[in-house]
Amino acid sequence: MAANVTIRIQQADFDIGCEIAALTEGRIDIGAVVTFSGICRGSEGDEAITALTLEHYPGMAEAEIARHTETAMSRWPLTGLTVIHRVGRIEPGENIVLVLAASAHRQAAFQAAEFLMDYLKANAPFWKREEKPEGNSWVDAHSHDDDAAARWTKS
Amino acid sequence: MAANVTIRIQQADFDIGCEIAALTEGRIDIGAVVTFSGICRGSEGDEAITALTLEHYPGMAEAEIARHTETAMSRWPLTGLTVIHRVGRIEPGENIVLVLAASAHRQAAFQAAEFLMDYLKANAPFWKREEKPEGNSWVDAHSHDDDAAARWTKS
Amino acid sequence: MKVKYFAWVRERIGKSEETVEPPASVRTVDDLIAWLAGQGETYAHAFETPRVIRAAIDHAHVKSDTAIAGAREIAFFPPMTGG
Amino acid sequence: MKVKYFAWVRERIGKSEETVEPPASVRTVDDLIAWLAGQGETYAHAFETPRVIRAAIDHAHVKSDTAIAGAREIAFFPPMTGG
Repeated sequence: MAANVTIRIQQADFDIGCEIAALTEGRIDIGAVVTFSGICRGSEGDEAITALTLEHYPGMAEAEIARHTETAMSRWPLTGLTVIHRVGRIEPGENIVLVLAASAHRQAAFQAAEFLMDYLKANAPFWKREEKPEGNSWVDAHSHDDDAAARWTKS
Repeated sequence: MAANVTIRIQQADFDIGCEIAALTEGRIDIGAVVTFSGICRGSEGDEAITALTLEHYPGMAEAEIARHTETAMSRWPLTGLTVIHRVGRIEPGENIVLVLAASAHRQAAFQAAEFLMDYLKANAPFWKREEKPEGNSWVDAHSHDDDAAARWTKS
Repeated sequence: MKVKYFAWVRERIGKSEETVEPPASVRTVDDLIAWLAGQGETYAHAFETPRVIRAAIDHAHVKSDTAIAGAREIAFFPPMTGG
Repeated sequence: MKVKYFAWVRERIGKSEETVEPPASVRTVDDLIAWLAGQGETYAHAFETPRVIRAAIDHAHVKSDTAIAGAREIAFFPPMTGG
Protein backbone atom coordinates (compact mmCIF):
# COMPACT_ATOMS: atom_id res chain seq x y z
CA MET A 1 0.00 0.00 0.00
CA ALA A 2 1.21 3.51 -0.71
CA ALA A 3 2.34 5.87 2.01
CA ASN A 4 -0.04 8.53 3.26
CA VAL A 5 1.29 12.05 3.65
CA THR A 6 -0.91 14.75 5.17
CA ILE A 7 0.22 18.35 5.71
CA ARG A 8 -2.12 20.93 7.17
CA ILE A 9 -1.62 24.47 8.43
CA GLN A 10 -4.72 25.57 10.29
CA GLN A 11 -6.11 27.74 13.07
CA ALA A 12 -8.22 24.90 14.46
CA ASP A 13 -7.02 22.41 17.04
CA PHE A 14 -6.36 18.80 16.04
CA ASP A 15 -7.35 15.44 17.52
CA ILE A 16 -4.41 13.06 17.82
CA GLY A 17 -6.63 9.97 18.06
CA CYS A 18 -8.38 10.88 14.80
CA GLU A 19 -5.09 11.55 13.05
CA ILE A 20 -3.66 8.19 14.16
CA ALA A 21 -6.85 6.44 13.00
CA ALA A 22 -6.61 8.17 9.61
CA LEU A 23 -3.12 6.73 9.08
CA THR A 24 -3.70 3.25 10.47
CA GLU A 25 -7.36 2.31 9.90
CA GLY A 26 -7.77 -0.88 7.94
CA ARG A 27 -4.02 -1.48 7.58
CA ILE A 28 -2.06 -4.41 9.01
CA ASP A 29 1.39 -3.39 7.77
CA ILE A 30 2.01 -0.77 10.49
CA GLY A 31 3.85 -1.86 13.63
CA ALA A 32 4.77 1.49 15.14
CA VAL A 33 3.21 4.94 15.38
CA VAL A 34 5.09 7.83 16.98
CA THR A 35 3.36 11.12 17.67
CA PHE A 36 4.89 14.36 18.83
CA SER A 37 2.63 17.12 20.02
CA GLY A 38 4.00 20.53 20.88
CA ILE A 39 1.97 22.43 23.47
CA CYS A 40 2.00 26.12 24.46
CA ARG A 41 3.58 26.52 27.91
CA GLY A 42 2.56 29.19 30.41
CA SER A 43 6.09 30.34 31.10
CA GLU A 44 9.56 30.56 29.61
CA GLY A 45 12.21 30.53 32.29
CA ASP A 46 10.90 32.91 34.98
CA GLU A 47 8.60 34.84 32.63
CA ALA A 48 4.87 34.19 32.42
CA ILE A 49 3.38 33.82 28.93
CA THR A 50 -0.25 34.80 28.36
CA ALA A 51 -0.47 33.51 24.78
CA LEU A 52 1.48 32.88 21.58
CA THR A 53 0.58 34.20 18.16
CA LEU A 54 1.93 32.13 15.29
CA GLU A 55 2.58 33.72 11.90
CA HIS A 56 3.57 31.72 8.83
CA TYR A 57 4.51 32.22 5.18
CA PRO A 58 1.56 30.75 3.27
CA GLY A 59 2.66 28.70 0.29
CA MET A 60 6.27 28.43 1.37
CA ALA A 61 5.39 26.75 4.67
CA GLU A 62 3.42 23.99 2.93
CA ALA A 63 6.07 23.59 0.22
CA GLU A 64 8.93 23.38 2.70
CA ILE A 65 7.16 20.88 4.93
CA ALA A 66 6.28 18.79 1.87
CA ARG A 67 9.91 18.78 0.78
CA HIS A 68 10.95 17.54 4.23
CA THR A 69 8.28 14.85 4.41
CA GLU A 70 9.64 13.62 1.04
CA THR A 71 13.15 13.54 2.51
CA ALA A 72 11.83 11.57 5.49
CA MET A 73 9.96 9.13 3.22
CA SER A 74 13.10 8.51 1.19
CA ARG A 75 15.31 8.11 4.25
CA TRP A 76 13.15 5.78 6.37
CA PRO A 77 10.70 2.99 5.45
CA LEU A 78 7.52 4.84 6.47
CA THR A 79 3.90 3.95 5.81
CA GLY A 80 2.60 7.41 6.64
CA LEU A 81 3.41 10.91 7.87
CA THR A 82 1.15 13.66 9.17
CA VAL A 83 2.27 17.20 9.98
CA ILE A 84 -0.25 19.70 11.35
CA HIS A 85 0.94 23.17 12.39
CA ARG A 86 -1.48 25.61 13.95
CA VAL A 87 -1.32 29.37 13.33
CA GLY A 88 -3.01 32.31 15.03
CA ARG A 89 -3.41 32.91 18.75
CA ILE A 90 -2.75 29.96 21.04
CA GLU A 91 -3.06 29.97 24.83
CA PRO A 92 -1.07 27.96 27.38
CA GLY A 93 -2.12 24.33 27.46
CA GLU A 94 -3.27 24.39 23.81
CA ASN A 95 -1.69 22.35 21.03
CA ILE A 96 0.70 24.04 18.58
CA VAL A 97 2.03 21.30 16.34
CA LEU A 98 1.59 17.59 15.62
CA VAL A 99 3.98 15.25 13.85
CA LEU A 100 2.92 11.66 13.36
CA ALA A 101 5.09 8.96 11.80
CA ALA A 102 3.96 5.41 11.05
CA SER A 103 6.19 2.51 10.01
CA ALA A 104 6.53 -1.25 10.21
CA HIS A 105 9.33 -0.70 12.77
CA ARG A 106 9.83 1.59 15.72
CA GLN A 107 13.25 3.09 14.93
CA ALA A 108 12.05 4.50 11.60
CA ALA A 109 8.97 6.04 13.21
CA PHE A 110 10.96 7.62 16.06
CA GLN A 111 13.68 8.97 13.78
CA ALA A 112 11.32 10.41 11.19
CA ALA A 113 9.26 12.19 13.88
CA GLU A 114 12.38 13.66 15.49
CA PHE A 115 13.80 14.70 12.12
CA LEU A 116 10.59 16.51 11.15
CA MET A 117 10.32 18.26 14.54
CA ASP A 118 13.94 19.40 14.43
CA TYR A 119 13.32 20.69 10.92
CA LEU A 120 10.11 22.51 11.87
CA LYS A 121 11.80 24.22 14.82
CA ALA A 122 14.77 25.52 12.87
CA ASN A 123 13.73 25.89 9.24
CA ALA A 124 9.99 25.98 8.64
CA PRO A 125 8.75 29.54 7.96
CA PHE A 126 6.77 30.08 11.17
CA TRP A 127 7.34 32.80 13.75
CA LYS A 128 6.10 32.98 17.34
CA ARG A 129 5.22 36.17 19.15
CA GLU A 130 4.75 35.92 22.90
CA GLU A 131 2.19 37.90 24.89
CA LYS A 132 3.57 38.56 28.36
CA PRO A 133 2.29 40.69 31.22
CA GLU A 134 5.07 43.21 30.46
CA GLY A 135 4.34 43.36 26.72
CA ASN A 136 4.66 41.38 23.50
CA SER A 137 7.86 40.19 21.88
CA TRP A 138 9.00 37.94 19.05
CA VAL A 139 10.59 34.71 20.20
CA ASP A 140 14.32 34.53 19.50
CA ALA A 141 15.60 31.57 17.52
CA HIS A 142 17.69 29.15 19.55
CA SER A 143 21.07 28.01 18.28
CA HIS A 144 20.41 24.60 19.87
CA ASP A 145 17.51 24.20 17.44
CA ASP A 146 19.89 24.85 14.54
CA ASP A 147 22.26 22.26 16.00
CA ALA A 148 19.43 19.75 16.37
CA ALA A 149 18.39 20.28 12.74
CA ALA A 150 22.00 20.08 11.49
CA ARG A 151 22.55 16.57 12.92
CA TRP A 152 20.31 15.17 10.16
CA THR A 153 22.41 16.65 7.35
CA LYS A 154 24.44 14.02 5.58
CA SER A 155 28.09 14.96 5.28
CA MET B 1 3.66 19.99 40.15
CA ALA B 2 4.73 16.40 40.70
CA ALA B 3 5.28 14.01 37.83
CA ASN B 4 2.54 11.53 36.96
CA VAL B 5 3.56 7.94 36.36
CA THR B 6 0.98 5.41 35.22
CA ILE B 7 1.75 1.75 34.53
CA ARG B 8 -0.95 -0.66 33.44
CA ILE B 9 -0.89 -4.22 32.15
CA GLN B 10 -4.30 -5.08 30.78
CA GLN B 11 -6.23 -7.13 28.23
CA ALA B 12 -8.33 -4.14 27.15
CA ASP B 13 -7.35 -1.74 24.40
CA PHE B 14 -6.29 1.82 25.28
CA ASP B 15 -7.24 5.26 23.94
CA ILE B 16 -4.21 7.42 23.20
CA GLY B 17 -6.21 10.67 23.28
CA CYS B 18 -7.54 9.87 26.77
CA GLU B 19 -4.07 8.95 28.02
CA ILE B 20 -2.59 12.21 26.69
CA ALA B 21 -5.43 14.16 28.31
CA ALA B 22 -4.83 12.41 31.64
CA LEU B 23 -1.20 13.59 31.63
CA THR B 24 -1.74 17.11 30.32
CA GLU B 25 -5.21 18.30 31.44
CA GLY B 26 -5.08 21.52 33.42
CA ARG B 27 -1.30 21.84 33.20
CA ILE B 28 0.65 24.62 31.49
CA ASP B 29 4.16 23.36 32.21
CA ILE B 30 4.19 20.72 29.44
CA GLY B 31 5.62 21.68 26.06
CA ALA B 32 6.07 18.29 24.45
CA VAL B 33 4.25 14.97 24.45
CA VAL B 34 5.65 11.96 22.60
CA THR B 35 3.60 8.81 22.19
CA PHE B 36 4.72 5.47 20.85
CA SER B 37 2.12 2.88 20.02
CA GLY B 38 3.08 -0.61 18.98
CA ILE B 39 0.59 -2.36 16.74
CA CYS B 40 0.21 -6.03 15.76
CA ARG B 41 1.23 -6.55 12.12
CA GLY B 42 -0.34 -9.11 9.81
CA SER B 43 2.97 -10.51 8.63
CA GLU B 44 6.59 -10.98 9.59
CA GLY B 45 8.83 -11.14 6.56
CA ASP B 46 6.97 -13.40 4.10
CA GLU B 47 4.91 -15.16 6.76
CA ALA B 48 1.30 -14.26 7.53
CA ILE B 49 0.38 -13.80 11.19
CA THR B 50 -3.19 -14.52 12.29
CA ALA B 51 -2.79 -13.24 15.85
CA LEU B 52 -0.35 -12.78 18.73
CA THR B 53 -0.84 -14.05 22.24
CA LEU B 54 1.06 -12.10 24.88
CA GLU B 55 2.07 -13.74 28.13
CA HIS B 56 3.64 -11.85 31.04
CA TYR B 57 5.06 -12.44 34.50
CA PRO B 58 2.54 -10.75 36.82
CA GLY B 59 4.20 -8.81 39.59
CA MET B 60 7.64 -8.79 38.00
CA ALA B 61 6.40 -7.03 34.84
CA GLU B 62 4.91 -4.14 36.85
CA ALA B 63 7.96 -3.94 39.14
CA GLU B 64 10.43 -3.93 36.25
CA ILE B 65 8.53 -1.29 34.29
CA ALA B 66 8.25 0.85 37.44
CA ARG B 67 11.99 0.59 37.99
CA HIS B 68 12.62 1.77 34.42
CA THR B 69 10.15 4.65 34.62
CA GLU B 70 12.07 5.76 37.74
CA THR B 71 15.32 5.60 35.78
CA ALA B 72 13.73 7.68 33.01
CA MET B 73 12.39 10.24 35.51
CA SER B 74 15.83 10.62 37.06
CA ARG B 75 17.59 10.88 33.69
CA TRP B 76 15.31 13.36 31.91
CA PRO B 77 13.22 16.31 33.17
CA LEU B 78 9.81 14.70 32.63
CA THR B 79 6.41 15.85 33.83
CA GLY B 80 4.74 12.49 33.22
CA LEU B 81 5.10 8.96 31.89
CA THR B 82 2.50 6.38 30.95
CA VAL B 83 3.22 2.78 30.00
CA ILE B 84 0.37 0.46 29.03
CA HIS B 85 1.13 -3.07 27.84
CA ARG B 86 -1.65 -5.34 26.68
CA VAL B 87 -1.67 -9.09 27.28
CA GLY B 88 -3.80 -11.92 25.88
CA ARG B 89 -4.77 -12.46 22.26
CA ILE B 90 -4.25 -9.55 19.87
CA GLU B 91 -5.10 -9.53 16.17
CA PRO B 92 -3.36 -7.65 13.33
CA GLY B 93 -4.18 -3.93 13.40
CA GLU B 94 -4.78 -3.95 17.18
CA ASN B 95 -2.66 -2.03 19.67
CA ILE B 96 -0.07 -3.90 21.75
CA VAL B 97 1.77 -1.27 23.77
CA LEU B 98 1.69 2.46 24.52
CA VAL B 99 4.49 4.61 25.91
CA LEU B 100 3.76 8.27 26.54
CA ALA B 101 6.34 10.79 27.75
CA ALA B 102 5.59 14.42 28.63
CA SER B 103 8.15 17.15 29.32
CA ALA B 104 8.72 20.86 29.05
CA HIS B 105 11.07 20.14 26.12
CA ARG B 106 10.97 17.83 23.14
CA GLN B 107 14.35 16.09 23.43
CA ALA B 108 13.55 14.75 26.91
CA ALA B 109 10.16 13.45 25.76
CA PHE B 110 11.60 11.73 22.66
CA GLN B 111 14.52 10.19 24.51
CA ALA B 112 12.46 8.91 27.44
CA ALA B 113 9.91 7.31 25.10
CA GLU B 114 12.65 5.62 23.05
CA PHE B 115 14.47 4.45 26.18
CA LEU B 116 11.31 2.87 27.61
CA MET B 117 10.42 1.17 24.31
CA ASP B 118 13.93 -0.24 23.90
CA TYR B 119 13.73 -1.51 27.46
CA LEU B 120 10.29 -3.08 27.00
CA LYS B 121 11.42 -4.90 23.84
CA ALA B 122 14.55 -6.42 25.35
CA ASN B 123 14.01 -6.73 29.10
CA ALA B 124 10.41 -6.56 30.24
CA PRO B 125 9.03 -10.04 31.09
CA PHE B 126 6.56 -10.43 28.24
CA TRP B 127 6.56 -13.15 25.61
CA LYS B 128 4.79 -13.23 22.25
CA ARG B 129 3.44 -16.34 20.60
CA GLU B 130 2.44 -16.04 16.96
CA GLU B 131 -0.51 -17.81 15.39
CA LYS B 132 0.29 -18.57 11.75
CA PRO B 133 -1.54 -20.59 9.12
CA GLU B 134 1.14 -23.30 9.48
CA GLY B 135 0.95 -23.40 13.30
CA ASN B 136 1.88 -21.46 16.42
CA SER B 137 5.37 -20.52 17.55
CA TRP B 138 7.05 -18.37 20.16
CA VAL B 139 8.69 -15.25 18.78
CA ASP B 140 12.49 -15.34 18.93
CA ALA B 141 14.25 -12.49 20.68
CA HIS B 142 16.20 -10.22 18.35
CA SER B 143 19.79 -9.33 19.11
CA HIS B 144 19.15 -5.87 17.61
CA ASP B 145 16.67 -5.27 20.43
CA ASP B 146 19.38 -6.10 22.98
CA ASP B 147 21.70 -3.69 21.17
CA ALA B 148 19.03 -0.97 21.20
CA ALA B 149 18.50 -1.44 24.94
CA ALA B 150 22.24 -1.50 25.64
CA ARG B 151 22.84 1.93 24.12
CA TRP B 152 21.13 3.51 27.17
CA THR B 153 23.53 1.87 29.65
CA LYS B 154 25.97 4.37 31.05
CA SER B 155 29.55 3.15 30.87
CA MET C 1 9.28 41.81 -8.33
CA LYS C 2 7.11 41.09 -5.33
CA VAL C 3 8.74 41.38 -1.90
CA LYS C 4 7.20 39.92 1.27
CA TYR C 5 8.06 40.58 4.91
CA PHE C 6 7.29 38.48 7.96
CA ALA C 7 7.35 38.76 11.78
CA TRP C 8 9.36 41.74 13.07
CA VAL C 9 10.69 42.59 9.61
CA ARG C 10 7.04 43.10 8.58
CA GLU C 11 6.23 45.04 11.75
CA ARG C 12 9.21 47.40 11.40
CA ILE C 13 8.52 48.13 7.72
CA GLY C 14 4.80 48.40 8.41
CA LYS C 15 3.67 46.34 5.44
CA SER C 16 3.50 42.67 4.59
CA GLU C 17 4.22 42.91 0.87
CA GLU C 18 4.96 45.33 -1.94
CA THR C 19 6.22 45.41 -5.51
CA VAL C 20 9.67 46.92 -5.99
CA GLU C 21 11.79 47.80 -9.02
CA PRO C 22 15.40 47.98 -7.91
CA PRO C 23 18.04 49.24 -10.38
CA ALA C 24 19.99 46.74 -12.49
CA SER C 25 23.00 47.07 -10.18
CA VAL C 26 21.03 45.14 -7.51
CA ARG C 27 22.06 41.59 -8.40
CA THR C 28 22.02 39.51 -5.20
CA VAL C 29 19.91 39.12 -2.08
CA ASP C 30 22.59 41.10 -0.22
CA ASP C 31 22.35 43.90 -2.79
CA LEU C 32 18.56 43.97 -2.44
CA ILE C 33 18.78 44.19 1.36
CA ALA C 34 21.23 47.10 1.09
CA TRP C 35 19.01 48.83 -1.46
CA LEU C 36 15.83 48.31 0.62
CA ALA C 37 17.63 49.59 3.75
CA GLY C 38 18.04 52.89 1.90
CA GLN C 39 14.31 53.29 1.19
CA GLY C 40 13.51 55.09 4.44
CA GLU C 41 13.73 54.97 8.20
CA THR C 42 11.41 51.99 8.68
CA TYR C 43 13.43 49.96 6.14
CA ALA C 44 16.72 51.01 7.71
CA HIS C 45 15.38 49.79 11.07
CA ALA C 46 14.15 46.47 9.64
CA PHE C 47 17.46 45.74 7.91
CA GLU C 48 19.81 47.27 10.49
CA THR C 49 21.44 43.88 11.20
CA PRO C 50 21.55 42.16 7.77
CA ARG C 51 23.24 38.99 9.08
CA VAL C 52 20.14 37.98 11.08
CA ILE C 53 17.82 38.40 8.08
CA ARG C 54 16.77 35.22 6.28
CA ALA C 55 15.60 35.24 2.67
CA ALA C 56 13.55 33.00 0.40
CA ILE C 57 13.15 33.21 -3.37
CA ASP C 58 9.98 31.69 -4.79
CA HIS C 59 9.29 29.75 -1.58
CA ALA C 60 12.79 28.28 -1.15
CA HIS C 61 15.42 29.32 1.39
CA VAL C 62 18.42 31.03 -0.26
CA LYS C 63 21.79 32.32 0.90
CA SER C 64 22.42 36.05 0.89
CA ASP C 65 24.80 35.89 -2.09
CA THR C 66 22.16 34.27 -4.32
CA ALA C 67 21.37 36.10 -7.57
CA ILE C 68 17.83 37.49 -7.72
CA ALA C 69 17.50 37.47 -11.52
CA GLY C 70 14.23 35.81 -12.55
CA ALA C 71 12.75 35.81 -9.06
CA ARG C 72 9.00 36.34 -8.90
CA GLU C 73 8.76 36.65 -5.11
CA ILE C 74 11.45 37.39 -2.55
CA ALA C 75 10.70 37.19 1.16
CA PHE C 76 12.64 38.55 4.14
CA PHE C 77 12.15 37.36 7.70
CA PRO C 78 13.93 36.74 11.00
CA PRO C 79 15.20 33.27 11.99
CA MET C 80 12.28 30.87 12.18
CA THR C 81 10.70 29.82 15.48
CA GLY C 82 8.02 27.30 14.54
CA GLY C 83 7.37 23.85 15.92
CA MET D 1 11.08 -22.45 47.24
CA LYS D 2 8.56 -21.56 44.57
CA VAL D 3 9.64 -21.93 40.93
CA LYS D 4 7.75 -20.35 38.02
CA TYR D 5 8.01 -21.05 34.30
CA PHE D 6 6.95 -18.88 31.37
CA ALA D 7 6.43 -19.14 27.61
CA TRP D 8 8.01 -22.25 26.02
CA VAL D 9 9.76 -23.22 29.27
CA ARG D 10 6.28 -23.45 30.84
CA GLU D 11 4.89 -25.32 27.81
CA ARG D 12 7.71 -27.88 27.75
CA ILE D 13 7.53 -28.59 31.49
CA GLY D 14 3.73 -28.61 31.36
CA LYS D 15 3.19 -26.46 34.45
CA SER D 16 3.43 -22.80 35.29
CA GLU D 17 4.67 -23.13 38.88
CA GLU D 18 5.62 -25.60 41.56
CA THR D 19 7.38 -25.80 44.91
CA VAL D 20 10.76 -27.56 44.88
CA GLU D 21 13.23 -28.58 47.55
CA PRO D 22 16.62 -29.02 45.93
CA PRO D 23 19.49 -30.48 47.97
CA ALA D 24 21.90 -28.14 49.79
CA SER D 25 24.51 -28.66 47.06
CA VAL D 26 22.30 -26.57 44.68
CA ARG D 27 23.69 -23.11 45.42
CA THR D 28 23.32 -21.01 42.24
CA VAL D 29 20.81 -20.46 39.47
CA ASP D 30 23.04 -22.62 37.24
CA ASP D 31 22.98 -25.41 39.83
CA LEU D 32 19.19 -25.21 40.03
CA ILE D 33 18.84 -25.41 36.25
CA ALA D 34 21.10 -28.49 36.17
CA TRP D 35 19.15 -30.09 39.02
CA LEU D 36 15.75 -29.32 37.43
CA ALA D 37 16.98 -30.72 34.09
CA GLY D 38 17.42 -34.05 35.88
CA GLN D 39 13.83 -34.18 37.13
CA GLY D 40 12.44 -35.92 34.06
CA GLU D 41 12.10 -35.80 30.30
CA THR D 42 9.95 -32.65 30.15
CA TYR D 43 12.46 -30.77 32.35
CA ALA D 44 15.40 -32.06 30.33
CA HIS D 45 13.68 -30.72 27.20
CA ALA D 46 12.91 -27.32 28.77
CA PHE D 47 16.47 -26.84 29.97
CA GLU D 48 18.31 -28.52 27.09
CA THR D 49 20.06 -25.25 26.14
CA PRO D 50 20.79 -23.57 29.48
CA ARG D 51 22.48 -20.52 27.93
CA VAL D 52 19.22 -19.26 26.40
CA ILE D 53 17.33 -19.55 29.71
CA ARG D 54 16.79 -16.29 31.63
CA ALA D 55 16.17 -16.26 35.39
CA ALA D 56 14.64 -13.89 37.93
CA ILE D 57 14.78 -14.10 41.71
CA ASP D 58 11.95 -12.38 43.58
CA HIS D 59 10.94 -10.36 40.48
CA ALA D 60 14.43 -9.14 39.54
CA HIS D 61 16.59 -10.36 36.63
CA VAL D 62 19.66 -12.28 37.83
CA LYS D 63 22.72 -13.81 36.21
CA SER D 64 23.07 -17.57 36.15
CA ASP D 65 25.87 -17.61 38.74
CA THR D 66 23.72 -15.80 41.33
CA ALA D 67 23.28 -17.60 44.67
CA ILE D 68 19.73 -18.75 45.32
CA ALA D 69 19.95 -18.72 49.14
CA GLY D 70 17.01 -16.83 50.65
CA ALA D 71 15.02 -16.70 47.38
CA ARG D 72 11.26 -16.97 47.80
CA GLU D 73 10.45 -17.22 44.08
CA ILE D 74 12.69 -18.15 41.15
CA ALA D 75 11.41 -17.85 37.59
CA PHE D 76 12.80 -19.34 34.37
CA PHE D 77 11.88 -18.11 30.92
CA PRO D 78 13.18 -17.58 27.39
CA PRO D 79 14.55 -14.20 26.21
CA MET D 80 11.80 -11.61 26.43
CA THR D 81 9.85 -10.42 23.39
CA GLY D 82 7.52 -7.71 24.70
CA GLY D 83 6.90 -4.21 23.43
